[in-house]
Amino acid sequence: MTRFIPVRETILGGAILVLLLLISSRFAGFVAPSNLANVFNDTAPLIILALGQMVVILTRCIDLSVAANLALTGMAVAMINVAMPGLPIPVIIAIAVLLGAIMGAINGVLVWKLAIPPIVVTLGTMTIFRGIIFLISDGKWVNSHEMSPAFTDFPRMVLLGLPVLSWAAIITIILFGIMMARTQFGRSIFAVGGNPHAAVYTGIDVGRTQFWAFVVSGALAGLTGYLWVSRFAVAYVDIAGGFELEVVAACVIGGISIAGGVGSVGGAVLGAIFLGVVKNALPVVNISPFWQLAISGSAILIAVAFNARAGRTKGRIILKEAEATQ
Amino acid sequence: MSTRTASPISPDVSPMVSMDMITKTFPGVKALDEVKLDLYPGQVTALVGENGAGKSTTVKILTGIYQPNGGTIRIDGDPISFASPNDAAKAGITAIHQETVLFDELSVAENIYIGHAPRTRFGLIDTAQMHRSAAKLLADIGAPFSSHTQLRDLGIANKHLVAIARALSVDARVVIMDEPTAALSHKEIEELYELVEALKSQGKAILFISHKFDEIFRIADRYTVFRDGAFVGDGRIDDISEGDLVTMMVGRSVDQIFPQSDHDIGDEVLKVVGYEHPTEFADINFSLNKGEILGFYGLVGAGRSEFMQALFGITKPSKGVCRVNGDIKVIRSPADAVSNGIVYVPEDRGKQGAVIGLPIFQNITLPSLSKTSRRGFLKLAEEFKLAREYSQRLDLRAASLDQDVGNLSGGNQQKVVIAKWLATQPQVIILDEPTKGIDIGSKAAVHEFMSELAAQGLSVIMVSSEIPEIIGMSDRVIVMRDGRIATELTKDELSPETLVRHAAGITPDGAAA
Amino acid sequence: QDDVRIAIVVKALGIGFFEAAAEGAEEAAAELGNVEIIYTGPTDTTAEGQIEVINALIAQQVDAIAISANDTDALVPALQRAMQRGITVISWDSGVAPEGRQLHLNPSSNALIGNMIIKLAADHLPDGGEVALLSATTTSTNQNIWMEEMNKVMGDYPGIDVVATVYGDDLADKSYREATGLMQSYPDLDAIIAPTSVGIVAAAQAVVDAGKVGQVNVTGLGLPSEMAGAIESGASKSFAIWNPIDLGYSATMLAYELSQNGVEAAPGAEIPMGRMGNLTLDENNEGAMADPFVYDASNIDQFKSIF
Amino acid sequence: MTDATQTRHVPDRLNSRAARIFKSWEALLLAVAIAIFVINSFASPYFLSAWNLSDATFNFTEKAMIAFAMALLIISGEIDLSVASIIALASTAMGLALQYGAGTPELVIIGLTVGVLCGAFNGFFVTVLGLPSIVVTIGTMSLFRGISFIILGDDAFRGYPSSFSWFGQGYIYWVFTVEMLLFVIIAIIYGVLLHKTNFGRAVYAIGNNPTGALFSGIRVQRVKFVLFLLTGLMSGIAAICLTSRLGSTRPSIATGMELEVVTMVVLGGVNILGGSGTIPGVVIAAFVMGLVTFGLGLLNVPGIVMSIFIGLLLIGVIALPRLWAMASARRKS
Ligand SMILES: Nc1ncnc2c1ncn2[C@@H]1O[C@H](COP(=O)(O)OP(=O)(O)OP(=O)(O)O)[C@@H](O)[C@H]1O
Ligand SMILES: Nc1ncnc2c1ncn2[C@@H]1O[C@H](COP(=O)(O)OP(=O)(O)OP(=O)(O)O)[C@@H](O)[C@H]1O
Ligand SMILES: [Mg+2]
Ligand SMILES: [Mg+2]
Repeated sequence: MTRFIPVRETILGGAILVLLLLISSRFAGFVAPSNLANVFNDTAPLIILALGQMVVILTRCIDLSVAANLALTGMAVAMINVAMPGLPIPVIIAIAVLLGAIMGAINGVLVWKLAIPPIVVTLGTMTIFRGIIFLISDGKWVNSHEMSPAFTDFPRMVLLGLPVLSWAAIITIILFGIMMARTQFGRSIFAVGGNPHAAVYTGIDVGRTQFWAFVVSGALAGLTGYLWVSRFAVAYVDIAGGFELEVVAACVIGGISIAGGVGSVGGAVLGAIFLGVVKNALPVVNISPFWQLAISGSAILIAVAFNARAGRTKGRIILKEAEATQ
Repeated sequence: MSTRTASPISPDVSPMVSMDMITKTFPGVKALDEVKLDLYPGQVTALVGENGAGKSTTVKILTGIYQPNGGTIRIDGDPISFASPNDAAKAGITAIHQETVLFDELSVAENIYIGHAPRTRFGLIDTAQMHRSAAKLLADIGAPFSSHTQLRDLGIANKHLVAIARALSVDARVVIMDEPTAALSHKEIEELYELVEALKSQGKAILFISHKFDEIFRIADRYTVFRDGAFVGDGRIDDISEGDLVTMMVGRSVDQIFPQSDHDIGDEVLKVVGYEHPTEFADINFSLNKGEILGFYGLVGAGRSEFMQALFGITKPSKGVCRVNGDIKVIRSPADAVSNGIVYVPEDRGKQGAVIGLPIFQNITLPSLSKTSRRGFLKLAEEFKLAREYSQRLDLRAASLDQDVGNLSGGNQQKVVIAKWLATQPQVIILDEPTKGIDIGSKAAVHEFMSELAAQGLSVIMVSSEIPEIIGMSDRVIVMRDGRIATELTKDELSPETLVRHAAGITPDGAAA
Repeated sequence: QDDVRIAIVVKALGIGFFEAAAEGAEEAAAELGNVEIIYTGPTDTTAEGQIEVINALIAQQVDAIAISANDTDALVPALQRAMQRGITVISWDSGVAPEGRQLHLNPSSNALIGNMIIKLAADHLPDGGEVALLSATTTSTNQNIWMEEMNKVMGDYPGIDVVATVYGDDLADKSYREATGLMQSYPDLDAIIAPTSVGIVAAAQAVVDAGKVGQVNVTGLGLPSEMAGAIESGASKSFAIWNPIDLGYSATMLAYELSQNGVEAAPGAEIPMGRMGNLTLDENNEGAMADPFVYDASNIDQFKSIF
Repeated sequence: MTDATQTRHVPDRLNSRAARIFKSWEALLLAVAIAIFVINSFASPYFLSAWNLSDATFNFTEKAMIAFAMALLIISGEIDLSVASIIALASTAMGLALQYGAGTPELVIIGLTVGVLCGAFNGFFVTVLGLPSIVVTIGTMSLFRGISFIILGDDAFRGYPSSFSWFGQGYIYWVFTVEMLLFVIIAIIYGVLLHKTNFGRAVYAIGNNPTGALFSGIRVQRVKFVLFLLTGLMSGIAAICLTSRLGSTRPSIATGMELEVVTMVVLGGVNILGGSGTIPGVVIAAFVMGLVTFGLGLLNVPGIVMSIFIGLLLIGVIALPRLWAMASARRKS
């Protein structure tokens, strides 16, 4: 049996290459390695969040609260930094991840124990988290001059030619690659989303797996919260407003099926990079930035229509000769 | 007719697993009623019983998927209870379930090892080791595909081999096989038999569920019979004849149950010519007369339901013509079928039949809304009137007509679905496994009702996998095999052997005595 | 008991510039004695958000609304309703179309600001060069007017070339990204002019991160407290601003005069603004408060702790 | 079994009408609404004023119009996240027509047409290509607003004729606005459509069991397509009202409104997974949301803090009954 349709990731990778070629025909500087590194660095937060969202979507859930989680964690660590400028960065990061994970766990518990649909839960927590930022900050911004230099410098520190922000994305990709392929949890995620009924037969607790997926997504949102706030050197209520949809869009473009069970780390990463390239290329090739929204919308529609064709299941085959020719 | 009771158990071996007084109820159904079942090391025990006898439910209890409402399970004489499938696996029980419990997005090796994959020193899944072991298992059962294949790329039979490999991947003491050969070809079945022999020689206890008597007599050492959720008897296979086993299974003579009504068979109502589908069925030709009950028999998976759904406008045939009362009718959707007087009572009641969540009366009036409404506006009084009329005709048992159908027992749900269609006053009613999962009382009611319908001039197509039902009810029978019509039999030609022979495609001399 | 309630409606809560303006409003209230300040606004810079706030203020029958608008036109119907209910409406900082307010207080003369922003860039480019604009939202009235005014005087600065205009939506991250994009698309860029306090900080950060301090000069309008770091690092050589405290103070004074003292806002009128002197209205009922003030390394330390 | 003496009588209904109404979600929500009303009138002296309450309705009328159509869509098991973007596109189209001299009647027709076309576009992807509606409408959400950005850029359309302002700023009688009238009419139409017609019955059947509905002879895809058209149409009407109220069009118009609409629908007791929900529930939810935001607005509470209340309400009204049931189940055992 041969596969007629090449793997989704190859196609998406090809699409990105074609895109890069098109851009370079109008502006050669875009494909210079240093610029590509910049694009990657700029896309790093989206990549990290898309990986977290991927895990959630694979288990047939959705997390609309990631951007609010990111903003709340970012504000919290920024305020902690202002209050205690001496606190070392690893501690700050640990706090960010923990805070994010706790918020993810709140979503997870509501989905697991109270069986409230994930979209309702995260729609609610999304507004609640945002509101809490306003309450704790009194609506005030935390500006770069209030943050400690160590706090703002960390994501831009260059290691082996790349900033720490990029490394954070790369490490997350590697860890997720291992987690999804080589751990019991990673495989359970596919099982739960692909066939929850059968997952029960194999002794996998569906609700618990979904809970942990939310925790993972929340922890990554927390980590991104710190990276975001320190990179842009500012924290306020509305940072990353509406970013949750961009994250979901990256997953969808990357071939993660919203119905659960289908998707890959490579897909999510490429989906995020695709959006990142589009976003960074538009100003460079002198396409009005006003086109960006329509372009990413079309990309989503084309991607889902395409993925649906590629992923169409064959169903059962009864006729013997029909099976033979498949 | 004498019913055999348990024959004495040989004193030298004690059972490895024994279930005693196990009861399991579902809302509205008592699936198991104080049954017992013993499994012995190095022996194959066949569990036999009609559809819905409770065999699969027993398997699910033994593997920790369901928890029984009462009774005890012992392993080596010690009572044990399984809170989850993991507990059962730890106790050394593994199963090939009747439904495929596999994951399309994972590779074959992962499907085999999910939940108990080999680990490296760092706690990660050792994929290399996993694929090596999986390849060996696959070779043992003669599977013709690699462990790296994505499961979604496999056909049904090969998926079944994966399920078998999965069950063998744990070092289990008890291996359960729930209809393992239903989807397999002749060659694969032979290899499975060899495997069973090998497992036996390793001293494992094997529970084997099958509806095929030839294989039961070929590989089983012992038998246990359930009927309608109750234990009927057990013993050594050498001590019983096939005929006696059937009697134990069915527990009654066939003619007692099925109503003998005389109905006149009239003119041709429906004619199907050359129906064909790229993958599901081909070359279907038959005709149906007024007032006739036409049985469709076949082994599970023969493609009967798929064809019926094509006739009802759900799936699109690639070719074929359908005439109603002599006129060619194009049926593109169920709505078209209904307007041409063809209705379908599906086999999957929960998903396709009843609209669970809507009250009974709304289910009944759903396809007849145009009759109970005026210019698209509902008239509740009319709806209740219609619902009342048909629920009384079918002797529906319910607390009230505005009760959610989901709260009804399976039999009463089936009555609601039938009522829904009768209210549209159809010409042809297709009943797909109409008595599957229905208690014995309701079953008789459905049968009686079916012949009544025929007597009133309605044409009935009855798809059934139960031989007694087919023989007892049909005026004529079409047997399907692998998506084609294998033969057409008149009432006089009907016998269990002929039906099974045509359905399984066995030559007369190859069939069991 | 019967305090005069003046609502200071800002583009969005939490922005340093407006917080400082609120401080000025409180100062005016203290001076006037019987005034209660309601400092409010949406949390994001949208017209719809401001309309909901205005509706709530109308319901409370406040005496005056002084608004810095997110949209010139969209607020007009809501503000007109406020005026119909007897509420004094003025706009300040970022204006509303004339039919939606009694008067508009410009922080400075638009022409002066337009000239100032380009001059700040040109002063450090004796031989000419490429500059780019980083604005706030596409709908910010004041930004658009200043850029218009700037274009009018471009002839006075030969050799200075405006290569692009981008919008950071007054969001730090978007402004940062836009600034980074500018430096990539125009490798020879010499200056970024950001006539918005959010954009200028983000642009300075982007220049530092791109390692282009000394090459690209960030200038425009910013707050000394927020820009202190940029001056120190050299990303910005100088920038300008008017005093937001004075602006809030003046807006409050004007609102009070109109609503309590029966002053009529008409072309040519001179309206007192306490310690800030008088506001003279032009034919559009607009007036300018004061000249912008330039900050650089020589005076930044003196002001960074004030606003 | 046709023997009359043997058949049992099955009553039509078990509970009286009063009992059903009393136990319903709507009753709970109504109690919440009344409580909020009472609290508000104590918390602010300005609350109980006809003109103020009239102004307060602007907080929810436009959203509620869409919410009614969205309720039907969600009951049928689909969702449309692009409604706010449809508003933007419809408003932009009207503004564009204005530049070519269209008058009020033409503007209205164009607004409605663009709304319906957008709905048809969504419906095509969902019902013909069989794609999940949540993904499709996340895509069209960007696409529709994106087109609006392409047309308008950083510009705005203004100068709508004064007769056009009637929709969003006009009064029918005393404090009753045109939008209120539209709200009431649309609520009644959707109430009747969902609860009193065959179409509404089909919507429930599809939401509870799409396969079962198909097997019962319902044209499932056609019904869903119509529901997308209706949602588009309602977005078109909301676009007319909002554009008229603002008197101008910017591409950023109505940003984020889709989530408020969905929140309103879910708060109104519509099951986000489909199958159940009522129009009266959505009407009450609209008032609850309007009253909460208006009451808090009178206290000058920032919008973002109001949204905490809405978020808590959303999760709370679903979680509390479940927690209650779990607790009572534990007590029994
Ligand atoms: N989850 C369930 N909920 C309700 N009823 C169930 C459930 N599972 C099984 N039943 C009912 O329990 C009875 C026994 O079913 P079971 O699947 O054990 O039969 P079986 O002997 O395996 O039949 P077959 O030969 O058709 O596989 C049937 O009446 C069935 O409808
Ligand atoms: N290998 C399989 N994969 C997926 N679903 C299956 C498979 N085998 C059976 N089923 C499902 O199980 C149900 C029972 O199967 P069944 O054998 O009745 O199908 P069928 O083709 O209609 O054959 P029959 O002729 O017995 O009616 C059907 O609804 C079918 O969809
Ligand atoms: Mg079974
Ligand atoms: Mg079947």
